[in-house]
Amino acid sequence: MYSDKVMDHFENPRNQGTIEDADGIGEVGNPQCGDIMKIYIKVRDDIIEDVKFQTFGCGAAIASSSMATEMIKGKTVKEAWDLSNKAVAEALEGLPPQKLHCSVLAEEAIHKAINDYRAKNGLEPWEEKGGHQEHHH
Amino acid sequence: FIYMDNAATTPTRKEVVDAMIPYMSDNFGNPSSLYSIAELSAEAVETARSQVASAIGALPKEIYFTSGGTEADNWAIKGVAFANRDKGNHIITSQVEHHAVLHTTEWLEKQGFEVTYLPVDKYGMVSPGDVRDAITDKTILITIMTANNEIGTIMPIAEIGKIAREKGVLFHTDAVQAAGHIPLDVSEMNIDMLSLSGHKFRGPKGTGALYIGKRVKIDPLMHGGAQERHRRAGTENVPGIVGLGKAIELSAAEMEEESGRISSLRDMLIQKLLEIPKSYLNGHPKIRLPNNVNIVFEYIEGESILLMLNRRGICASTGSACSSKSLDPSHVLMACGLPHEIIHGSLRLTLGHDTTEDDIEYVVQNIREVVQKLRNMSPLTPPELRNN
Amino acid sequence: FIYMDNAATTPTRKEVVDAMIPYMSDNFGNPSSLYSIAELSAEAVETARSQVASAIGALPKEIYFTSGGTEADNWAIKGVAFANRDKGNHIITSQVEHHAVLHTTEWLEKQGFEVTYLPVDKYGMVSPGDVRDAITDKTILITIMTANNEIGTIMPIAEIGKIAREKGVLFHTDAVQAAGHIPLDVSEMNIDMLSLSGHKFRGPKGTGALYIGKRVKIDPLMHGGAQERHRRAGTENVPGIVGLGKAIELSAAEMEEESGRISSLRDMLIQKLLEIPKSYLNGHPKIRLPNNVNIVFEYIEGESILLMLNRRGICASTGSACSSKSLDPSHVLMACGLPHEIIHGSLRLTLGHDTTEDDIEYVVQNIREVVQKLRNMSPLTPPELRNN
Ligand SMILES: Cc1ncc(COP(=O)(O)O)c(C=O)c1O
Ligand SMILES: Cc1ncc(COP(=O)(O)O)c(C=O)c1O
Ligand code: FES
Ligand code: FES
Repeated sequence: MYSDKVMDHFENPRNQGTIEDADGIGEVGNPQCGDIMKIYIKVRDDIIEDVKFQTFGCGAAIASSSMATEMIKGKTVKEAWDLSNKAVAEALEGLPPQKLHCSVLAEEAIHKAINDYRAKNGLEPWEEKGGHQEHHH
Repeated sequence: FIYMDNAATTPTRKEVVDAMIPYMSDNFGNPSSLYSIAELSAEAVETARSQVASAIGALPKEIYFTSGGTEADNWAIKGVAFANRDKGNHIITSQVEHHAVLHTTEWLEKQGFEVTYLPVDKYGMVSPGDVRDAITDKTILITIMTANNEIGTIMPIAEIGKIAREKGVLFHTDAVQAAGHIPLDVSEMNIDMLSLSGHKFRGPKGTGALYIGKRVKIDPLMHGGAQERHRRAGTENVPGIVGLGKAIELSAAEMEEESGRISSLRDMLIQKLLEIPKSYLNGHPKIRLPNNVNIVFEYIEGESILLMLNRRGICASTGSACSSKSLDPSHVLMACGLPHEIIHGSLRLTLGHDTTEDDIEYVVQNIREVVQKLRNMSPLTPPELRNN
Repeated sequence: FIYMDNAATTPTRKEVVDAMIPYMSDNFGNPSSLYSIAELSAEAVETARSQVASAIGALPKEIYFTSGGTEADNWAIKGVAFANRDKGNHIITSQVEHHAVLHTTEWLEKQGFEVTYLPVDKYGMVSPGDVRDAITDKTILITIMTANNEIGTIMPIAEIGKIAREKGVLFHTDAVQAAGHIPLDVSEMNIDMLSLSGHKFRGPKGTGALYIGKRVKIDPLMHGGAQERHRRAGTENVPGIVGLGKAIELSAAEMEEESGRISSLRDMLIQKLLEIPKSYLNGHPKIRLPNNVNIVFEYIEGESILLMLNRRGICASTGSACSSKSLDPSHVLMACGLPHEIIHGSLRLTLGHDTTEDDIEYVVQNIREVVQKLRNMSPLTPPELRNN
């Protein structure tokens, strides 16, 4: 059902954990849906210097968190913001259709973390897409 | 690999396969035909009918072969509903039935029937008193499963049968998880109809049977030829029927020994898994199928447990929404009153003929590791349960 | 023995049995499960789906597995009836359909549907013009078989499909006798639903499929689990499905050669049997299944012919009431306008893969003798046909 890439990120998740003095934290989902994703970012000079995640969810949710954190590490905040769930799913060599929404979670958690960082630094939050599209738990 | 999902399906046992093969390419006649080779098929079907009948205390002529448990459930419920519409339009069932029952009654609701879905207690048990109270003068059918497929709880079907008989209402039981595993007797238990499925007791997939007692008025679900005494049309799946008969005969003969052995392995597994902190048993602690373990681990999600166990060669199942195509969490665990987030961490392990004590050790060890690994990853896990 | 009843059922071919065996005790996983061994089952089911699809010009996702031809027919007809009740309640079929269709539509009549049973010509052929004329604004389904199981007549289904499509009415065809034997293409022929059955083309008994095109709105017949994309519940009969796929793939590949060979044996058999005085061919002389011979011998009765042939090692079938459990003479031969007493003397011989020219000789010789023997016994036989 899952690609080898998904299974690799699932079994050996990259960037799993927390950042004590994070510059931004984003949390999405809720336990009732069976998925919660929390992203921690450390930003220096507009660069995502470090990123960690915690996820309660299925294989796709965990693998998406892992892949998404890898993809934004070392990128500018704007580049991180522009990471789409589609890109995450593609990097994972595809997700089953009923699991696409799990990669949306990653995109949303990153947006939340970035806006948290912006808010803490007195910046206008960027406009989030809002809501869990295709998320029909 | 270690297969602990025997409630989903079982391997077809060798004796059964051996019994089936001769009816594929050699004694392949259509039992309805007149010539000698067809008589061999017809006799084989009748032997299987007796085997099924004697396993559940029925008469051979009360057994009808189907394509599985789903067909048996659909037939019993729709067949009685349509044939007894003049008597009433009310059906009683429970919230923890298999979808083969629930989606059937939901469809019947669209056709103008009224259905009562009885609640269950925290162990998933239906109360006979609730059944009695739900009966009205419009009630034409009570359908309550013998044992639950997710949590293993065994229902008080003898009591329910007694009530149904007293009130003159037909009683169907979905015994798909029970048949071949625990003793059943349709006459002692006042059961009017009983569904079973071959692949749940090491028989072939795509085979099942419906017991229909003599007082039942029922329409066919499969209209067509005169097979099964005009009640279930379609050329008989002779090898499948032979396999079903053989499997249930062997299961009945071995039941006592096998269920003793398996239930002590089950108890060992339950005890060791409950040593993991924040884990709870689902289903009734005692009145449960010999092979069923259903346990919840807080803070983690079932599909990810399954995937990690699979990498370690362990096959299991969960009630988590994330693992189901419909993305709905288990309706059974919901009916037991568990909150969503707990349901997500449920794991079902169903033991089988091949399960050994070593398997139990291996599985416990791996579940411990996997649970810890996932708890380390989860944002919900309290600090004292993390080790990272 | 010489088996000439391939329309009743066929032996499962060796390649098919060999393909099935690995999915019984080894790769036995439930295709709905998450672990690796279950993926093997799921993949095997998808391979079979493609095999069936490509044999009839459909897409894999339009193929749904069933427990046989009867289930496919029941599902197509009841499923469309219940799902389209808001659009209308009229169904068109023919008088010569299999009972899997006719008893289904009769049951639907009890549920408030109206059914037109089109007559046929003396060859058992439905006229496309009659179909067109029968369509009303309440018509929700046309169901006409591809080829008749008793007399082998092949229906003008491409024309009927065209009419149905023009009028916007769904068209189902029972291709149980045709699939695997003659070319079929659901898109060229404008077929919306097509039933087929594995055991009619050397596949396993208890397996079948329903093709459902994209414009079809249909209720399930089997409610329950999420199998078959939520449309046909029940744990998949994986070995059976694998066998069905293999059998149809092989049949499609061999069809041209096989049907050429078999139809010349058929013509040889027809020609020689018609040399017996007062014998007539039933069904269309040309537009008939490659393997079907249906012939009437005046003055004698079918069951006795069969019994005598059986003693000589020949397996065949008849439309005589005496051989059927219901004691009704063939509704097909009746619809063709044959008088009762003629119908009683009908004999169906359906050739198969194993039929040889020697078999034809042997069968003709024996039928000659049996017919003479029975005619000598019959009070109806005119003196010039007796030799005693
Ligand atoms: C309790 C119960 N009822 C019905 C069924 C349906 O049986 P089958 O899948 O053999 O059609 C199952 C198993 O899937 C079951 O566990
Ligand atoms: C034309 C036709 N339709 C339907 C069926 C029913 O198929 P099955 O017996 O495989 O259910 C048959 C064969 O018995 C048939 O010949
Ligand atoms: S987290 Fe529930 S489906 Fe992925
Ligand atoms: S003569 Fe005996 S059944 Fe017809």
